[in-house]
Amino acid sequence: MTVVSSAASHLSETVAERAVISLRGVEKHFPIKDGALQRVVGQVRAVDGVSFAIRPGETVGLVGESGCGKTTLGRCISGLAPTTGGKIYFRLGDDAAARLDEIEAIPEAERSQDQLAEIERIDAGHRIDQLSGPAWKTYRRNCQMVFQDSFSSLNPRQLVKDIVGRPLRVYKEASGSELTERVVSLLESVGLGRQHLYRYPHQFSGGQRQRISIARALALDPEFIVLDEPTSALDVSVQAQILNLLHELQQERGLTYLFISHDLGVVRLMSDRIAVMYLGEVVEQGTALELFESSRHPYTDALLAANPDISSETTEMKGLSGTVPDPANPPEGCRFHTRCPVATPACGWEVDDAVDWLQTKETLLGALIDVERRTNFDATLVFHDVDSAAAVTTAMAEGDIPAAMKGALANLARDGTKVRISLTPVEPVRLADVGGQHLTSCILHTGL
Amino acid sequence: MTDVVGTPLSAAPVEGPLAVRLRRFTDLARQVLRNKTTLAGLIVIVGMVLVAFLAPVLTTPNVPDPYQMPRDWGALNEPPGTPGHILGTTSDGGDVLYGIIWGSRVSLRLSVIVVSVTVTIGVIVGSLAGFLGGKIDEILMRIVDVFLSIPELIFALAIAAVLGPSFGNIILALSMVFWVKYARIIRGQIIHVKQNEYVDAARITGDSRFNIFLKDVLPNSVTPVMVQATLDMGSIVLVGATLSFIGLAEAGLAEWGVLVSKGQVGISTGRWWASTFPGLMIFLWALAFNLVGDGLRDVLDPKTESR
Amino acid sequence: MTSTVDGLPPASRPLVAEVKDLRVHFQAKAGLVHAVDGVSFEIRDGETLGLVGETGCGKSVTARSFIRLIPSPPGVYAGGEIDFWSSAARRKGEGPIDLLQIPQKEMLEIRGDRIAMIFQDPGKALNPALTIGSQMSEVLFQHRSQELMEAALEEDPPAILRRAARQQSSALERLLLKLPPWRGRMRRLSRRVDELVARALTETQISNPRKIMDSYPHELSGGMKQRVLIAQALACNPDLLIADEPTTALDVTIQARILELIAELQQRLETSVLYISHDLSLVREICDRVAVMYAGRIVETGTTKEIFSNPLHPYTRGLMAAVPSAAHKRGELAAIEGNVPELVDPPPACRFNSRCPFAVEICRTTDPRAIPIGDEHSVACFAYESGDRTELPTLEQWV
Amino acid sequence: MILPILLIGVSLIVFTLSRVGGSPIGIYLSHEMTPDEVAEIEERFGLDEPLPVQYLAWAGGVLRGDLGWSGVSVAPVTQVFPDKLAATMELSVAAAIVAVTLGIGLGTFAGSRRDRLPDHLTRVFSVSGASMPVFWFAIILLIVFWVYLGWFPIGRSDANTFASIAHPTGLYTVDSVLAGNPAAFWDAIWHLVLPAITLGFGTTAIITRMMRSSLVEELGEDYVEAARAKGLPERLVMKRHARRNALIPTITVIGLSFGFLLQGTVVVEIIYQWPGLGRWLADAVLRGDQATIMAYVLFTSVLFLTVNLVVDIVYAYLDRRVVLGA
Repeated sequence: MTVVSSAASHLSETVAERAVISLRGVEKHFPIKDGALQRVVGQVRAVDGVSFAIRPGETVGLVGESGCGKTTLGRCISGLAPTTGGKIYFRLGDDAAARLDEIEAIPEAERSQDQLAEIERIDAGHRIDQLSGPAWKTYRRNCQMVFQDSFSSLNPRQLVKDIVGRPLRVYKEASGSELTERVVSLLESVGLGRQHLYRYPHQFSGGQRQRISIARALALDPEFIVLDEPTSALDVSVQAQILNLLHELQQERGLTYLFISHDLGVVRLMSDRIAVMYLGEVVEQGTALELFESSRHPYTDALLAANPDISSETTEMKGLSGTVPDPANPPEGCRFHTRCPVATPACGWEVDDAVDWLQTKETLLGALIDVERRTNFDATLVFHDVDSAAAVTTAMAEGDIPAAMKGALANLARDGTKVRISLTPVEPVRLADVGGQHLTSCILHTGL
Repeated sequence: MTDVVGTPLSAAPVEGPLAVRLRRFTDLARQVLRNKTTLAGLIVIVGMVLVAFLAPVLTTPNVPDPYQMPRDWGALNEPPGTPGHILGTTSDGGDVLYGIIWGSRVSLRLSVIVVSVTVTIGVIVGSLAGFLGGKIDEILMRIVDVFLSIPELIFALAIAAVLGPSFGNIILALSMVFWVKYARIIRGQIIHVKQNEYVDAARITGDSRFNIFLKDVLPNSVTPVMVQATLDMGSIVLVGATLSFIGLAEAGLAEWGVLVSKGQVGISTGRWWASTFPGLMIFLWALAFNLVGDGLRDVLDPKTESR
Repeated sequence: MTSTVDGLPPASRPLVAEVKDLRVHFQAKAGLVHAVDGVSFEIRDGETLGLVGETGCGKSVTARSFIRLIPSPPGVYAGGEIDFWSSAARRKGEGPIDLLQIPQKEMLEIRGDRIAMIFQDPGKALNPALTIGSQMSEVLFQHRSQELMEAALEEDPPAILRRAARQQSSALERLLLKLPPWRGRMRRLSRRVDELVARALTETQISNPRKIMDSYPHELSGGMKQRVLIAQALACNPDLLIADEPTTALDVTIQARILELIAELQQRLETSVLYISHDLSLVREICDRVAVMYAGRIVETGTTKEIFSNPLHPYTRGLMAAVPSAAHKRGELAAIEGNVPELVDPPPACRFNSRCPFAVEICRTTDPRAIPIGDEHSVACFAYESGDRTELPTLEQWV
Repeated sequence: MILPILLIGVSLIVFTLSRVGGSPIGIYLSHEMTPDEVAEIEERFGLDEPLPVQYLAWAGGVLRGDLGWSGVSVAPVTQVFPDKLAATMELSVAAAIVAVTLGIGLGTFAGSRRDRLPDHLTRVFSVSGASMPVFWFAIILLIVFWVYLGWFPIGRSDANTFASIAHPTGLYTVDSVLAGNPAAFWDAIWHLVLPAITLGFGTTAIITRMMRSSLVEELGEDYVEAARAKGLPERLVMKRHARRNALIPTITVIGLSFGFLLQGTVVVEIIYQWPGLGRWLADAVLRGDQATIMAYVLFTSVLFLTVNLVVDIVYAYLDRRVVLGA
């Protein structure tokens, strides 16, 4: 839990003595069901232990490729999806956060009654899945969301006035002509007007629909808005309009944003701080400037290299090999090691990597019959015939496999058609500070 | 590739909410009626419904029960064109035209009752299953599956046979069988609609589950039910008439299926009319509702052409 | 990545295709939609031409017109021509053919053989019910049946086998082909095709082609599917490759790999590429020349260097300023206000006039023409019409 | 996996119906019996036991092949069943063959010529098929082709022809082929034409419609465009890509429309005097013969479920994305 402490305490850059949202080891696992009885056979670890805090008035960018868990995390924060582990706090004071850090540093069994009660008290007041009554209402009103797809996020059978005015109606803030006027002023604040009150969503262009979504999110004058890819479905010229609008609204109303996007250029422009996600985990986080000027994680480097900047002339685009691994069975050690161009033997090489390597050797893969797994680092590969087993052993021993994997290979022994491989086991990587509130999980930088 | 964007919004005059909703409706209606076959179907329906309503005016009602065929024992097996019996008579002197006119009343009653009952049950069951999900969904859908395992006519026939021959029992039997389809349709729709982000957006506003269901989920789920109900207005008469043809209605009822059954005996001796005309009415009735249902689907629900 | 074919500078290379005043209209309820409305550009041998524009500007319709993939109705080729010089024709010194005029049979011979296409969404461009191998072999059977027969069969194979190699077998023949005496030869034929398919897959750096060939599309990742589609497109070594936003559906790190791959293959096979994209920064990376489209027309063409260092058309300038970059301050992106105009029976005018901050009277009443600015640059804007060249305000002033 | 649940559910429904509809032993009772005699019969049939016990006893009987006594045929149900089943199967299979081939053919024809004349004509055909009362259509065909033109006979076969060959399978077309008797074969076919057309019409309409709409949908898919871009001629694009994939959803509809076909046999068999299960059922309905009705319902459901199970397997074979049992 030290990760949590470092994350939470280091993010107290701004002077305010509370965060808007604090994540402490948040997990969201989806069960995989199979068979007629729908038995749970595994877990997709969409979000797997994420901790950071969002301070009042700032924009935190959450960036990553599809399937990395950023949207799921956004849905957890906005209360749409229940978490399966960890805690999300709303308006958690810094002193309370510090107390939590202290108590959680103590092993669970050794905590005193008082300490447990204290956690319980803090949770009851701030943890979003334990809020009720007025506290829940305050959270609900102050945490709004704008979705990616403006087609599906507006009810096609409601008029703009009903869509934008709905939050006001739910909280009985206004009715009748007052409601209409409030809606008009909301529409005007997003660049629409009175003439749009009685229209259906389908009568608007994509950009205009996104403005309606924003107006709805603003209706209750919230403190915090989750922006889930708000401009990914738009053309650049319209995207520019919306991004400008969002910035303007933030200046006027002192809004706090979580800006989720796969587009580095957009995130860089909009965010004060950025967290980079890969396969359910945050691999690096820091200020926008830090991250872009001196990134400390090869995955961030890869994203930057793959995303040319239009203003610079001489960038060479570079991609990553391989595909994102299955989030139901994430790699050991650093989850990025399977695609990492600078992976070392200590990055978490495991049996699955060896099997994946066999995939590229077509003739040998066909001969593989079974994998007898002792741990993720130690297994026996059973082959169809002795020749294949021998060929694999030679290939592995003579460095046909990636150099880093070879470095991790602790033992390689063949017995007839069986090849036993064992690799050096490693611990899971952790986020650690590398100075200036810049956190990374890459062992090349953390030295852990 | 074919997205040609944008009506210039500022150009249109500002309309009030009522006018906008009304125009949405009239636009839809105009779109539906632009199709000539739909229009033809609608005209046939209007005609038949008029006949049903005007039956006591168009004919002299039989006493004591106008739904029983009057018997003219002096005119058995008269061919069409006979004075007083324009469409001929049956083997026991029933006037075919009278049967057709009062039969439309019977059919209208049958389809309206069965469709409204089955839609109500179906929508309630389907909504519970689709919106609540989980175990309730599981149980309700297994029941629905069991009901769907028996071909619907056979099922209705068995129920009606058990209840005893009467047209009321046919109505009851059909109501017990036909709701299943709607439950299934509405559940599927709801599960689909629930995934839309506007439902999430409504949850974020903090609205109650029930309100979300009522404002966001249900209104966006009912279109296929409306289409199916229109089609069923026709097919229920088809199935009902089949049951009465087999002999599950009261004998002598002025109902199209009963009349076809009655006339069937005479065809080998060339007396074609007593079956042909009432059967034609069943066909027209079903055809008209099928045409209108298709037209509605093309406009309201173009993605799901048929299932 | 400016490629040099025969060491010639881009301007003097021979033409592969020349589009002249292309017009493609669609019949809609509201009227005739002028989706492509007088588009002219040229593609030179071995170059990559980027066709950029936003949603609905007609770039995809233009690209599909090369192989006449526009469904008709509602689409109509309302005018213009697309001249095409195949490598064989050029070797023989023959003139171009007009792709819009040639008979359907010739068009079928060109599709997939001389002009190939890769699509935006690799997930949808593969038939979910057929294996990768069988889908790829279709191209080879279609365009290489003669070579296949020569390589795998005897001198003069019986008609039933010839028909099989051309995919013309009837159901009965397919049944017969499973029996001796044809079965063995049929197997030789399909083995030969499999070899070619495997080779094509290997070209796109797929390390386990045999396994991929036996897979169904849903078993592959998006990046892998796009590789398969590229392999399929390049299987017959086409003269022109049309890439319609081939990486839009992919993640950036995968996108970069796919682009590297296309570039590498293009260099090796000396294929010309028409690259359709909405992403300016991508186009800048990979294209030799760029044509910018807006609302059915080309507003500006030029070498990538020219266009990006000296954009002339107000739309091009606005578009570039709207892309977030390191140079931007938050809240100061240049947004082009307003929306794309309706293209139903449009009057003569510059299509951009309603959104252009510099529009004057003539922009609203007259179609602009392409004005050459230097050797390798032309722009369709009245601001550059008169001799005295009332220059537009600079890019910086846009914001 | 769901199949047992459905079978149990159906049997429960059938059992309930047979208990609701008055006494299941009505067929054995007569007015002259004393209450004691009635009670004795009730006891013999276990009617004094609680309902769950009765159900288990009944279900056990069904599993052992005891479907009760058919009052209509004055014989045990299981004894009269096979002959009637053969007659009905011959008719429904013939109708299904007509419906599937014609439906897929017409659907493809219309779908590939969307919004042109053939499409409109096919639509007229399929809408009429869906609106046609089967019994009336049968009568009209009879009036025209039997009464006036005299082209086709009614009934199942000519009496002399029937007597001339052996009937090991009960399917007369098959029997005549086995007997090597072309005259008997033609007789069987001749008798089959009208009922099969009548029965198949509605199903053809359903299949045509589904095939057309799914073909139209497939033709709009990207991979069809991609197939064209490969240079494949339209014939191959249609055959290997569009039609093949359009068949996948159509297969499901074919399975479901088999129910439509089965229920159609009831009236078709009445009108064409076809000695099959449907006519048997109609007789039973008129005479209140519960055992026969319930046996029929049970059998039809099992058959319907089996057909749909087969359809699911075919579906999974055609569409590799589907995993069976999930």
